Amino acid sequence: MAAQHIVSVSSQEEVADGLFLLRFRSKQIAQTSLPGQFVNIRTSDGFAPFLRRPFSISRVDGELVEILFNIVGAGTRLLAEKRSGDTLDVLGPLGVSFGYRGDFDTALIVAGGLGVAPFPLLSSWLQREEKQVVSFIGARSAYQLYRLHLRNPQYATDDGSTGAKGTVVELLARYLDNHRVTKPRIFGCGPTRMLQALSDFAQKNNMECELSLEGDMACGIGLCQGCPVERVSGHNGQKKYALVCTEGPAFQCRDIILS
Amino acid sequence: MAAQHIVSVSSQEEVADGLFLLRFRSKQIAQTSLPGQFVNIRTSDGFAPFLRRPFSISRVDGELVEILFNIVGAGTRLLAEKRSGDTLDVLGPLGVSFGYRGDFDTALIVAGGLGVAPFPLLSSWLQREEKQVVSFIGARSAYQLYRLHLRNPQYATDDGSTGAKGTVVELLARYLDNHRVTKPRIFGCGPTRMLQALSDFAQKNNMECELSLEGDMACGIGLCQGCPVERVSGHNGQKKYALVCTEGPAFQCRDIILS
Amino acid sequence: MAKQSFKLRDVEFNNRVLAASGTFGYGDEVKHLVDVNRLGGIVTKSLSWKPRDGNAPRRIAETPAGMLNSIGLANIGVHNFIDEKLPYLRQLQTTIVANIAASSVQEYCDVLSLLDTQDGVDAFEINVSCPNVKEGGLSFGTNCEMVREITAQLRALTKKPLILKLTPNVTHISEFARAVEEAGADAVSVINTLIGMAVDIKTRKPKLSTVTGGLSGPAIKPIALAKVYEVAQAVKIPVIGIGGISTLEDALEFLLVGASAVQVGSINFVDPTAGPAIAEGLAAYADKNGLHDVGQLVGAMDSNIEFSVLQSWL
Amino acid sequence: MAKQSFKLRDVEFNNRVLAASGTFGYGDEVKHLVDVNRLGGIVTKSLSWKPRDGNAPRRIAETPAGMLNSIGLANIGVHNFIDEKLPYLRQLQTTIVANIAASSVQEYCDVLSLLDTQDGVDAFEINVSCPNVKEGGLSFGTNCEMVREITAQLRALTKKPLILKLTPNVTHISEFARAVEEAGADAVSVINTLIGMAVDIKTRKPKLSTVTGGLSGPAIKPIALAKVYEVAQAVKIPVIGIGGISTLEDALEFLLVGASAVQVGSINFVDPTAGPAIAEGLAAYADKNGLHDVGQLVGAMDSNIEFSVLQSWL
Ligand SMILES: Cc1cc2nc3c(=O)[nH]c(=O)nc-3n(C[C@H](O)[C@H](O)[C@H](O)COP(=O)(O)OP(=O)(O)OC[C@H]3O[C@@H](n4cnc5c(N)ncnc54)[C@H](O)[C@@H]3O)c2cc1C
Ligand SMILES: Cc1cc2nc3c(=O)[nH]c(=O)nc-3n(C[C@H](O)[C@H](O)[C@H](O)COP(=O)(O)OP(=O)(O)OC[C@H]3O[C@@H](n4cnc5c(N)ncnc54)[C@H](O)[C@@H]3O)c2cc1C
Ligand SMILES: Cc1cc2nc3c(=O)[nH]c(=O)nc-3n(C[C@H](O)[C@H](O)[C@H](O)COP(=O)(O)O)c2cc1C
Ligand SMILES: Cc1cc2nc3c(=O)[nH]c(=O)nc-3n(C[C@H](O)[C@H](O)[C@H](O)COP(=O)(O)O)c2cc1C
Ligand code: FES
Ligand code: FES
Repeated sequence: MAAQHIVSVSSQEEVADGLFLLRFRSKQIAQTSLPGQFVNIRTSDGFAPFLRRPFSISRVDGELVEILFNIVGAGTRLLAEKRSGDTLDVLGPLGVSFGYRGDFDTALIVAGGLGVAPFPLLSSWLQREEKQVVSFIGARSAYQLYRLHLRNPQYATDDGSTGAKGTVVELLARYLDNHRVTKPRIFGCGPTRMLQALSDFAQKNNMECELSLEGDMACGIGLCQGCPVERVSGHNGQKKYALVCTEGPAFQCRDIILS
Repeated sequence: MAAQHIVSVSSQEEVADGLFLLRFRSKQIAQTSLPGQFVNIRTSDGFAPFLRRPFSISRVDGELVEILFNIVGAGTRLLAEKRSGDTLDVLGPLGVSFGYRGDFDTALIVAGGLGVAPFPLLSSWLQREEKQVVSFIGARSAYQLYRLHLRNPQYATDDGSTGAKGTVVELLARYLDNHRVTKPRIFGCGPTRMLQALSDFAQKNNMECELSLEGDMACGIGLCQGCPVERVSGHNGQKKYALVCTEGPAFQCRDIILS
Repeated sequence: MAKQSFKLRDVEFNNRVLAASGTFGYGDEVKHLVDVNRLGGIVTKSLSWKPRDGNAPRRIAETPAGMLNSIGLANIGVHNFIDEKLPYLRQLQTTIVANIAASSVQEYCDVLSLLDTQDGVDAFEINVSCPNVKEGGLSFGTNCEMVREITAQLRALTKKPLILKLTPNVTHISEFARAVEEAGADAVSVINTLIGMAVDIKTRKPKLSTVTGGLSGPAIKPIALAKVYEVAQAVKIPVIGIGGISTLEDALEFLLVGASAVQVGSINFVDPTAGPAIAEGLAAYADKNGLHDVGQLVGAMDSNIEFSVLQSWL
Repeated sequence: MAKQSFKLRDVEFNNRVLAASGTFGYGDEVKHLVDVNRLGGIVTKSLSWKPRDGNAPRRIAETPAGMLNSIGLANIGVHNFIDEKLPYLRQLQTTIVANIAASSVQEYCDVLSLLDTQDGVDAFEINVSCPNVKEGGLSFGTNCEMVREITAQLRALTKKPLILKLTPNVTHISEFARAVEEAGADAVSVINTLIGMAVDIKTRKPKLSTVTGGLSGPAIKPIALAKVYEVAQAVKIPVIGIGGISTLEDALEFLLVGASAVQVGSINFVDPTAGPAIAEGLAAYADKNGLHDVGQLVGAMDSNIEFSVLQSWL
């Protein structure tokens, strides 16, 4: 269950150019995290920045929790400066997990850029559930790809410097043309434009598809109403918006309208 | 002449409990600083805190400049975290120096608490001028006293844990009762209450006395008018206030009214 | 141990630190993270007659030491509140203040009348920073006579404590405070958010879907403190101080300038335990300073300058 | 290289970044630290007829991402300005805007008339955030008719660009902007400081000797941006944006919402080279974006929502 933890950083690595892997020790978070959930981290004990920063729980290793991030602004810059032994104020695990259980045989993981973050954890859970997993990983160029704990990884880069040239959704489409997959379920995370393309593809081929969203968040715990995503009208009652932090970040693509 | 310098920290030591000595390399500041002048340091490249923080130039050693400080709030806390190799944005040297030259034989240095900061530099200049120097150093208790580069140091602590028990001004008075001092000039720096007592003592015994003041500053360079000290009316033209940053921090005690 | 509680009419608050409207949901979202009974009270998200979806994304933008929001008063509506939230709130040991928003004077009256009959609703806070549809969406809160009128009508409908929450986006907030005091309000909450905006340089679009939004957080604390001081000098009814309060020191500043209680808002998003921590800090501070009642700090600022000259020669 | 200069009447400014009044002294204090000719202009400290000592200490208090000041318009007076400062300013290659403060309409007129005859004074900015002695010290700036009157009288006295600097401490700043536009002002500067205060917990005294003071710095940027947007939508004369501008991005935000130029204030205390750096940043940004004139950014925000609805449902 979500709680506020003062944890100690156990390691900080720049695993690829501009891509940071931070590990912190938290038995509770490690043991209770479900794939697709996130933590909300206070990057400064002052007010610069004021708000916490949300990060997907990328992987769990014993009592260690891993997050994967790149430097966007003030908060991630401060986070990248954390060193082993520093303490961190972490709220989590938060949010609704991916549907890693249930009626499907093959998980098709589709990640764009930093969207890979939540999938190492998902893969390990899919493994326990004895699901087939194929991972499609897209990035702007090779330097951003770092070998993750993902099964059957297929790579796509905008410049073709690694794997196929083009988008990861095109890569997925080609794969499905050439391979027979039984009872697939797509799991997607990445930039909105990519999620949009993935959602269109999945619905056109009416495949099950879950997307993990990133919206601006003030609280991450349902207090501020600041993180709405539009629902497909009529669907799930008549509320127009769902909250990404408490009703997501993982959603069925057919339930939501990406903007 | 005052300039904005991006300097590199060369060392940071906690020389006494809660007392920090930071050294940075700046040929220009080292070579142009006069005793009593200060530097205005940006402790964060963000806005927390927003304003620079002023510190007396404590000592100069080749191209190294030393400041001595204790942790008061956010700015000094950040400053204490600086490590060798970190860069620092420093404006200086700023302000008007002590009257280290001129018609006196014996310099009586009177420092309360962190007021010791500017005196190592002053002492070295007095040495060149071949002045006699006696240093009176007061602190709340022994742990705050750290052996400075001061000549003929006499100590006073509130609790008597080191040197005489009582205030540093009492210590000075006793010293003058028992010693014959020719053509003295007092140089004082410390908490306002102590400066007040010192000023009263000097004027009662009409001795020359210069005080270095610490007022809140926004800019340190005469732009904001934020650092006034009241003048003795009539004195030095009819302006009611002087600016501590550009007309001080060193003042003749008879020219100003401490509040 | 110093007395912490205070009263509005016959309603007692455990202590002088409440959770501000819209920053603590309906009190149940964080029950696992914080013991809400350690708060002096919980002010609910603003409730309107019908559920409100709220504004389109983007609703939040961070700013230096603060944040902008344009939630659009998204709320479940007063009926769902009574059915889904009140049963939980009713059994808490803290005071429940229902905050009401509306787009017409009638709607204010309807929502309050319905809630007034509900056991578990201890007091009302009226959010007048809402658009008056009759006036083409201009905020009720910037029209002094309108705020007086709302107060008078609501006063006639309830014997429970009636708190008017004032907007800072006016020239003389004390005029509004006097008006609601005359119209029978039991207290005023000062302040709601300040109008602000931010632009995304990359897209050249406003960061918020509504262009402007409400600024809150530590950045506005000095403004809020001045408004609370102005109001506390102008009226006799208690003032509840709000605006950027994040630490014990912040809360002390507000009490010293004349706030009888405070509300913590945006800081809840960063640390939902801030409210109880501040409440306990106040009690400890009072003890350390030999006070028998935290209330002795209210208006205890040491100053002989009254407000009138305060706008001079900035 | 994109065009950087802009004009008010026939007075040309090198670029669209000026140093704000009271944050850059008289331009000579920092001549060794920064090449002031790289600024679009220098707005002087407010000048009154007689020298003013200013307020007693303490005049400055830091706040989250900002600062409070109660300098009290300490200045050397218009005569000393002409004798001691103007000779230096006159020979600069940047535009000199004399900012005027006064405690009566007559004093505004006297100071302006005297300066109008002076070679080297290129334009005027009128600070109306001053107490009107006739009105018991209430600020001119919060009285719309008074601001209109001051503008009209000063307009009659000068052919040089006349800029009215508005206070944000009013309900509808656009009413004031319209009034001064009608009265003949060539431009408006938006905004002056917001009223704020801070209390020293240890002494329980206000941090500033005047209790309240003016809040400035990054903390107020979102408020200033909203005020500039409101005014730019309301008037046709140029708007000069002021408030917390510290970086190129900040300046871009103000241009995008409709500011024709900006002034940098408090950031000068932290980095007196910020103004020129921002000016050069704007030129580089324009080039990178294929603009032939920085002015093409003015009002270029991509939004179709006009101001009226902006106060809704915060
Ligand atoms: C549920 C969730 C999971 C996330 N997981 C990861 C992850 O595993 N790895 C990773 O690198 N990033 C992740 N992000 C994005 C990450 O939170 C932002 O990159 C980060 O907040 C940027 O903060 P900053 O201060 O460095 O940047 P700034 O630009 O200074 O942030 C300014 C504001 O924008 C918000 N913001 C900026 N970018 C984003 C974004 N993409 N999504 C949400 N808010 C944003 C910040 O919260 C802040 O309020 C996730 C976001 C969400 C909502
Ligand atoms: C000319 C001059 C020389 C100084 N020399 C030294 C020195 O050599 N060593 C040293 O330890 N301190 C010195 N000080 C005091 C030092 O500047 C403050 O301790 C420091 O600014 C505190 O900053 P902070 O953020 O840690 O504390 P905070 O309390 O967070 O500072 C808050 C605000 O108060 C101001 N402030 C707080 N205390 C003081 C003070 N005593 N004087 C002036 N402004 C203050 C800060 O500038 C800031 O604006 C000097 C001050 C001046 C004016
Ligand atoms: C996200 C958010 C939502 C808010 N919603 C409401 C609301 O529904 N009703 C209300 O009266 N005030 C609302 N407020 C205003 C707060 O109650 C408070 O008055 C304001 O945020 C200033 O306090 P702070 O700086 O501590 O946040 C909201 C504030 C925020 C930040
Ligand atoms: C210390 C200080 C002194 C100021 N003095 C004046 C003044 O004399 N006249 C004036 O019109 N504005 C004065 N201002 C207001 C600024 O010009 C500017 O409008 C305000 O600070 C907002 O801009 P900023 O946030 O960039 O500082 C002063 C501001 C500060 C901080
Ligand atoms: S981030 Fe606050 S409700 Fe989702
Ligand atoms: S600190 Fe700005 S003038 Fe002295």
